[in-house]
Amino acid sequence: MENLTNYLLVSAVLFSIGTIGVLTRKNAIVVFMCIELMLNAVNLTFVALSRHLGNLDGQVFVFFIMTVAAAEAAVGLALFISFFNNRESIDIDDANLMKW
Amino acid sequence: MDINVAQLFQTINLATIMPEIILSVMAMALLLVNVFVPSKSKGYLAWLSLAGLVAAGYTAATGWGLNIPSFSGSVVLDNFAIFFKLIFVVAAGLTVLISDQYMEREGCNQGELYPLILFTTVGMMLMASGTDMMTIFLGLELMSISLYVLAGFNRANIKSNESGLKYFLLGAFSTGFLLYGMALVYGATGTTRIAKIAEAAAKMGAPDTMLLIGALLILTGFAFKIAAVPFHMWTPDVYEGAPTPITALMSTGPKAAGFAAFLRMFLVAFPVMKADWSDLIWIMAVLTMTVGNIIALRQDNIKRMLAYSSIAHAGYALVGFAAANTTGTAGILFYMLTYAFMNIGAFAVVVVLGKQGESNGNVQDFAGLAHKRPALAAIMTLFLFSLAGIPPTAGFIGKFYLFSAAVQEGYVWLAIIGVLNSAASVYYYLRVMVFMYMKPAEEEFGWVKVTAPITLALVVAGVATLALGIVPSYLLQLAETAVKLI
Amino acid sequence: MSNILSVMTFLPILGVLLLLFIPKESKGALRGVAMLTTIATFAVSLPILTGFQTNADFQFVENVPWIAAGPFAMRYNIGIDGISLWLVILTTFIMPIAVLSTWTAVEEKVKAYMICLLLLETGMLGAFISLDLFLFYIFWEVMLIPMYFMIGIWGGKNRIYAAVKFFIYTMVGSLLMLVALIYLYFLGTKAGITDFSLLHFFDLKVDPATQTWLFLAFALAFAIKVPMFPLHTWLPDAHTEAPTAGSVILAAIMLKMGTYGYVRFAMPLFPEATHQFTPLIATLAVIGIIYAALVAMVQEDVKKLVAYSSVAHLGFVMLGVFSLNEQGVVGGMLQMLNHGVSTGALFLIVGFIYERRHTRLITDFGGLSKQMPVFATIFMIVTLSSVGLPGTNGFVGEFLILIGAFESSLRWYAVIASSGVIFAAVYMLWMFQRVMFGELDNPKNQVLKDLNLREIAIMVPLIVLIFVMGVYPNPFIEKMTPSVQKVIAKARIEPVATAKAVAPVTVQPEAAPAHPAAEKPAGH
Amino acid sequence: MFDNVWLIPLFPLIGFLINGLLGKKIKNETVIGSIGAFAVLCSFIVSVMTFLKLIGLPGEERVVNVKIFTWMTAGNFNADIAFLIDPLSCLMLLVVTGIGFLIHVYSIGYMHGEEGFYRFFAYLNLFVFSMLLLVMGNNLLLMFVGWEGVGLCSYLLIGYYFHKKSAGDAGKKAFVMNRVGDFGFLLGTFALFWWFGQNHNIWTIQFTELQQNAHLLPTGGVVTIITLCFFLGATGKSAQIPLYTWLPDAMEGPTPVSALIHAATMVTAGVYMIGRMSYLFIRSPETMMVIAVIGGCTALFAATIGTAQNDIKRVLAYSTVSQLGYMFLAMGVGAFTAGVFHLMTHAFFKACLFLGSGAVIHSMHGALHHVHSHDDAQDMRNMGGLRKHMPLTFLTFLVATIAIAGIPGFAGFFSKDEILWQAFANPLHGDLNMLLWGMGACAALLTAFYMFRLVFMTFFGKCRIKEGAEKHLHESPMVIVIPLIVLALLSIVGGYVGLPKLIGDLVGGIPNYLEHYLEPVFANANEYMKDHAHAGHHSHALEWGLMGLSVVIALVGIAVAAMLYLVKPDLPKKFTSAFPALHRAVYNKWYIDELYDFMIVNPCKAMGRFLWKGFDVLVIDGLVNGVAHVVMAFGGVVRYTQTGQIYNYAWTMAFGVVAIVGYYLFK
Amino acid sequence: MDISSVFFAIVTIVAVVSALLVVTCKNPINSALSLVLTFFCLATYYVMLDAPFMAAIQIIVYAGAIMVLIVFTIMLLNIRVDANKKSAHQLVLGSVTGVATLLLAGLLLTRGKLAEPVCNITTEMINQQGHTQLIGKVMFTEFLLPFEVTSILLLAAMVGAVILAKRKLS
Repeated sequence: MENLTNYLLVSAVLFSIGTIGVLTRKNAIVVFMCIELMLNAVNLTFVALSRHLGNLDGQVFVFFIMTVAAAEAAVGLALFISFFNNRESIDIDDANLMKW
Repeated sequence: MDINVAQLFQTINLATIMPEIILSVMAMALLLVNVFVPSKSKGYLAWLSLAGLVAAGYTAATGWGLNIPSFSGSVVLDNFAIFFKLIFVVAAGLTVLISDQYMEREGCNQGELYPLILFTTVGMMLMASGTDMMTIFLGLELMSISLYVLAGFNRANIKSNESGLKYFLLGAFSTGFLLYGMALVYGATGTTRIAKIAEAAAKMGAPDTMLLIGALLILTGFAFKIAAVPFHMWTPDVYEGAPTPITALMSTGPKAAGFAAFLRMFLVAFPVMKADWSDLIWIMAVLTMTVGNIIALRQDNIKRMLAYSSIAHAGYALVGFAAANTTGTAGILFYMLTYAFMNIGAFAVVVVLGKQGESNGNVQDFAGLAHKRPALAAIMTLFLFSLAGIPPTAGFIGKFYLFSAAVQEGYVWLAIIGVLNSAASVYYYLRVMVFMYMKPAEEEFGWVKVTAPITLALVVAGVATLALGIVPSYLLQLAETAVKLI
Repeated sequence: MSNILSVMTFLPILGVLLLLFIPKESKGALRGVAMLTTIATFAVSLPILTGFQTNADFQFVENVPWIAAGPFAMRYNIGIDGISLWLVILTTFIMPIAVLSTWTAVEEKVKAYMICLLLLETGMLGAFISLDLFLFYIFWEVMLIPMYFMIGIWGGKNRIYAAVKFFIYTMVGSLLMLVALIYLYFLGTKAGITDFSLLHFFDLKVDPATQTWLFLAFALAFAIKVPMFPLHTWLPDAHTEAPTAGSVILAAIMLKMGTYGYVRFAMPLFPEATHQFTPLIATLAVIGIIYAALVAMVQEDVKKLVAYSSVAHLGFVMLGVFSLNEQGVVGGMLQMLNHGVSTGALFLIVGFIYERRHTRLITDFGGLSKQMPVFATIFMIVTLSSVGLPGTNGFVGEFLILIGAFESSLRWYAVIASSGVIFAAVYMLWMFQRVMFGELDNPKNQVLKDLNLREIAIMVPLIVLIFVMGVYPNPFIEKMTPSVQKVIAKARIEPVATAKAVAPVTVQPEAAPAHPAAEKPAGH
Repeated sequence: MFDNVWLIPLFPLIGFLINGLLGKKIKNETVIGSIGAFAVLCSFIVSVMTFLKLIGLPGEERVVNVKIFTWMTAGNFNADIAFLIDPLSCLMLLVVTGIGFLIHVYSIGYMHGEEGFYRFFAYLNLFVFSMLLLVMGNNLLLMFVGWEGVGLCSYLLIGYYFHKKSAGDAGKKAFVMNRVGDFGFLLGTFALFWWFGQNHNIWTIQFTELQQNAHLLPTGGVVTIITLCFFLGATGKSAQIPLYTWLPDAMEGPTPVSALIHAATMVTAGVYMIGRMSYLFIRSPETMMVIAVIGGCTALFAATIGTAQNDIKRVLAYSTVSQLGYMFLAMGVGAFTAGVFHLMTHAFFKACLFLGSGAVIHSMHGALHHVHSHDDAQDMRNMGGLRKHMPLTFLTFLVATIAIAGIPGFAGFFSKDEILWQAFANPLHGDLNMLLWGMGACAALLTAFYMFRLVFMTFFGKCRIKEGAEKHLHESPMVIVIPLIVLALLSIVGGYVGLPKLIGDLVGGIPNYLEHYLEPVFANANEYMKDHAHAGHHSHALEWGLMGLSVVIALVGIAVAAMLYLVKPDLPKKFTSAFPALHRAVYNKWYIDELYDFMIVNPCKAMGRFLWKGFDVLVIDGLVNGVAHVVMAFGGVVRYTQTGQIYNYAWTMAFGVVAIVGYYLFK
Repeated sequence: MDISSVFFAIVTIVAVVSALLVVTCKNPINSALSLVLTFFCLATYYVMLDAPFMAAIQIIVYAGAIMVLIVFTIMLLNIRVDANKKSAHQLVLGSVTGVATLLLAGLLLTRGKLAEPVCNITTEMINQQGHTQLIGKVMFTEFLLPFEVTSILLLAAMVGAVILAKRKLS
């Protein structure tokens, strides 16, 4: 079995890439995908830790995270569509009506 | 490894989650009723939801003092949870009462609103009851996902869309950090059960970096939910755009739920690291109060103003958290309850005064209200004074306990900053009153109609705000009892 | 009747409830009910006056648990002693006058106005009789609300600014006091105190360093309310903008909250700090006296002038109170009452002419004496009382204050403050002269009507009091003396020769030179 | 036995209340005037009875305190409403109520037809009441009540013609200047009370008790401070340098007021006060010197101004200031009896002069009114030759003038000469005595000059009144004339109660009744003086010589006046054109008012304006509002962090996380 | 370096590169496809970590359901190219923050201390009983409640999605 730390490092890398994506991308769907990437990174951490600890709680957690991710995807994409219907755009820059 | 079903069921006590069950069943029933009862008016759904909420609240209340863990320790119905559940019931109950008129006016009166409100309430309740990170996480997500929908509920309104979008993206983003934190805590302790985390943490002696950072990341996740600086940025925009009743709910219920989970995690699981996180919360409290208040000074849109004020109120509550003593935590509980009353009360008035398309929501539009509608202005005044923390209202007693807690723990400066903030906040609350009372009426406020549910909401909120300011003893004692068990 | 204090305090609330049921169109009924309520309150307060035993104890005490949660226990603990007695009576006395003064001045939103007045009365009475620190704070804040509305709704042009300034200014101070209060409470809990009762805290020994901070917090709140230089700037604005009754109440009663706060709370609770800060406060008081007088002298608005005169007068009160001997404190207390009567009357007078002319600029007037002789007489009497002419109430207070201060370590302050009597004459008489004397050259002034019966009825009780208190102040002094002695005993930290028993006024052998070091002139 | 003395002030008080409250309703002038006069008459009668009772007592029992009720007690401070009946106060009672009554009677005629007639009598009664309190008060505080009360009445009566701006100004000026004095009085009271209490545990402000304990007082030092404070009070009330300028202005009031308040009674309160506390003042040589010098200077200084005034009342006003200076000179040289003596005689003749001038003005005014002239009825340049039209007035006026000029046989001579002699011969001031005497003598010269100038300009020569008005001049009614006659008689005989020992011995051992009578009052001071100062021995010849000299001086003054204003009426004009600057300066009262305006009044106003606009509004309020503005501005800036951009919000959150985690990792 | 390490390295490279592509691709579709690739890599990791059940649902839920939904939405909304006109400061700040996150995570991992393995689940157990069964046991005993909550969660999400994405109200 590969060293736990490597998995955790990979997960950290993926998490960071996801963060960068959230912070730099403009398209709401891409941003959402980046968030999914972050969640996946967390999942990897969980599974790796679960494996290391020899207890399955972490994997159960991952299962729930996936469920939540699915639910979020459904709601999120519905929100995007709703937003798009009004604004003809899915750029988060265009979500700027309310400020200050 | 065989599953001993009998043993499994011994750990399950449905009474523990009876409020959640009632609300879930009610929500589903409402979904069906909404489909099968053809009625233009959806007002009856509000009353049904209210019935469900009251039932859930009553059920929860009957469990007072029993302290039943269930589902092999992933959930508990203790006084702490019950107190918060009552807060949620109040928040959701008042929200459903003020929703119908608003949704009718905005033309988005869909029956699904009420089930979603109930679902989000279930989520909050689970957050308060959860003794396992997973339960808390799922409760949080159930609450959030329903709220994302609710925030964007007024599909025809651009602001509502934007509000939903922002809330969703930022909420999901913060979930990432929260989960990462939970993962680290899991890694550091090998469990997701709060009680076991506490055991493991206590065993470590000196707090481990992994555990500490995990806790801090969890803190940021909750800080997002309670809108603490610097995780507050979503609040004004989302509050402004969301349908007003939903804003009312968002500013009270989820905030309280956030505090519930926050408190339970930190006071039960991480008390050993108190020295580390209480400083952080100290700073966050100061920043949160200050930023919220000084930006609120410059707002014209009343919803946005109340949003910033809501940030500030989170800051006050964090003062109690920083103190982290019984007075402080009980103060938070009490404050969240009173905040639910007074803030939703204020939003109810905003709802009543609003015009179609979310217009008429500026402070200036309140001009002369007192001359045309004195009762409405008077009750708004009561809520605003309570928000400002002026006796004899509930808001004052709440703040008094929070700041007292800080003083008790020796955080005198925190209390001083808190009261100075309070004083500054008076300005923008007064500003509303200035417009209501001291400016001539530009309109006749002819469209303003106070329907029966809203009247009920206003009366309940008003009476509670005043009563909790004059005779708060009983509820304070309850809050005290509630926080002693964790 | 054992709960007479509660009845008195909350009677106005009953009036408010009654008012709520009267339609807002029937102004007469609204005014009548408000008037009756205030008179009834006054009537209820009279048995308190007559039943008051001349001793230092708190009387008519009611003490029941109120809030008990967490580390706190607040009690509904009220009572009255010689210090609060007169202020309570003053309040109940002034209120009917205030109501009557608005009979025709306020035509709009009469209902709300009367409600504000009555709420204000409850707030003020409550603050004076509270013996529980927390309860006191509640009433202290509650007072602000109706006053804020009175200024803001029925005020003049700049009313909103004034109202908000008044509210926030006062709020800042009192919130800091709240923190100090909490801090004090926790200090007390360490010493075994279990509730907010003031009497318990009197016995609490607080170490001097802590006292400094606590005193500062309390003092700030009270200083703003007094108001002391340089925290006074809200007052001219508030006074100028407030409607007549508002100004009257503000001047006559609310400002006394500040000085009362010092006597009741700040000084006995923190004697070392009181001692430490006496020079500072006395300095500010004296600066206030001179400064306010100079500023008052050049005011163009009568009301503002009177407002600044309030600052000066309360400077005297502070000086007296902080001289910490019987003369000074009694004088201070007396001056509070005097100021209530005379300045209240002055504001009423300003209200009368404002109601007629809708201006308060001094230059708009002149020669009114000719047109309004009764008014002129009353105005003159009140002016003289404000100036502190012997025979009127103003003199007794001022004199006792000055002699008290002179006897204490504040000797040189007293000397400077005494010059305030000159300035008082200058600005008051100059104003009086410009308003009342000279040619009646403004055509608008030539048609002014003299005071009507109602207005005279408002003023007569005040005028009578002005003379009664000036000629025979002893009954007032007697009732407060034991309580004052008690306060002084608490607030003094070292025995001083002047605190000795009343000396026999006979020839003393020359070999009795009592020269305690403490009585050296304060070197400033 | 003096239980009924409270009646004395009570009557005028009742009179005041009746006239003040009901006067407007009564309307009938005779009734109002009678009430006022009757009230004072009653007081006078009781005063006389009291006086008689008092002199029936043996000398040492002639000091009686009568307590009415306790006024205030606070700590060790106690003040009663209580009266002190002693020779001095009794004398004053007689003067006040006696002259007061006469002037009340006079006023009934003089004020006839004036608007607010009732007001006048009410004030006048109030004045008498206050003056009686001042005189009778047995403690400093009660005296102060009267002290301020008379000031108030003075203010009210000066401002009687309130529609005239000058009247209002004058009233205010009088009150404020008096207040400056009162400030001193108060301080003196405080200091005295405190000193006795502090050092001897005697907490009192009662005169008799203070006198009993006077021996405890040191010489000089603190007593100097205390007495200087009191003296400041006296300068205010009695119009001495530097606080004299209000008195000439006070002539804006009706003439009876000038007579009663600004000549006979109120202005002498300072003298009375010093007399009352002679035991205190005598213990401070420095203060005594200051008093003497200021008295002398005032006497001289005011006299110079008096020579150049054209307003008949102003001349009399400066004359009053000057005569008051004499009294202070007397007090300052320790001649308390002489001072009080002059107080009394001055009250007679000056009241007579004022009332006489009032009669003249009254007549002039009527005459000018007839011809619709707006000429000043008080300007002596418009008068002349009035003796033909108003013989009785002229006669009484002349008697009083002779009295003030110091012609032997008349009241003024005895008192003035006594003062001059004491100034010369007193044991207190050493070398300064010559100077004091010199100033007094010069003042006497000038007094004689300007008084006769007045007489000549008014009653002699050609009638300069507007054409056609002369025939309307006529003698005043009896109600005016009778008081004049009484006062003129008093101006003659009044002096004989205090014959100088020299003359008394000469004419067969007539004792100095007054000195004897006042003995108990000044005993303490005199004893002290005897113990502490040694008078040089002066021969009778010297005394006679000086007496003669003063007579000569008076005659010279009269002669010069006659020369300038009777014989060669164009000389004065030549004189003034020869020294225009001097004349202008004298005519404008040495520009003292302007100096005060420049030095005190205007700076105060400027200061007030600066403090208000500059400090109050700008600095303090600026700070207060500044804090608010800064917070608001800060809010205005911080709100722009809320850009509405999601990435911004997300970044903030991420940054928050990084910062927090980073901090704890690197901690 | 054994085979598994090499394999791990390859998967890691693919995972990181595809993740980077998610972030950098201008076209959302490309991003989405890259993300799918990342998901597969993660599934591989799960297999390597003896969690085949997790790998399976990773593919089914993520790659199968979520990504299809995302791609479907992208198509529906007809967005092609992300006209990335992001300002430089945003890129810099975002990247810096992201890198900082990474560094901190790295630092944490070097410093942090993990709990001791409990080892009640061993590779042998997984091989013997099957991963799914083990997961099932835990999920339906200890985590029964959260599991039930997910049903509510999904219902709520479903209702919400329906409400929001419904055809426009008239």
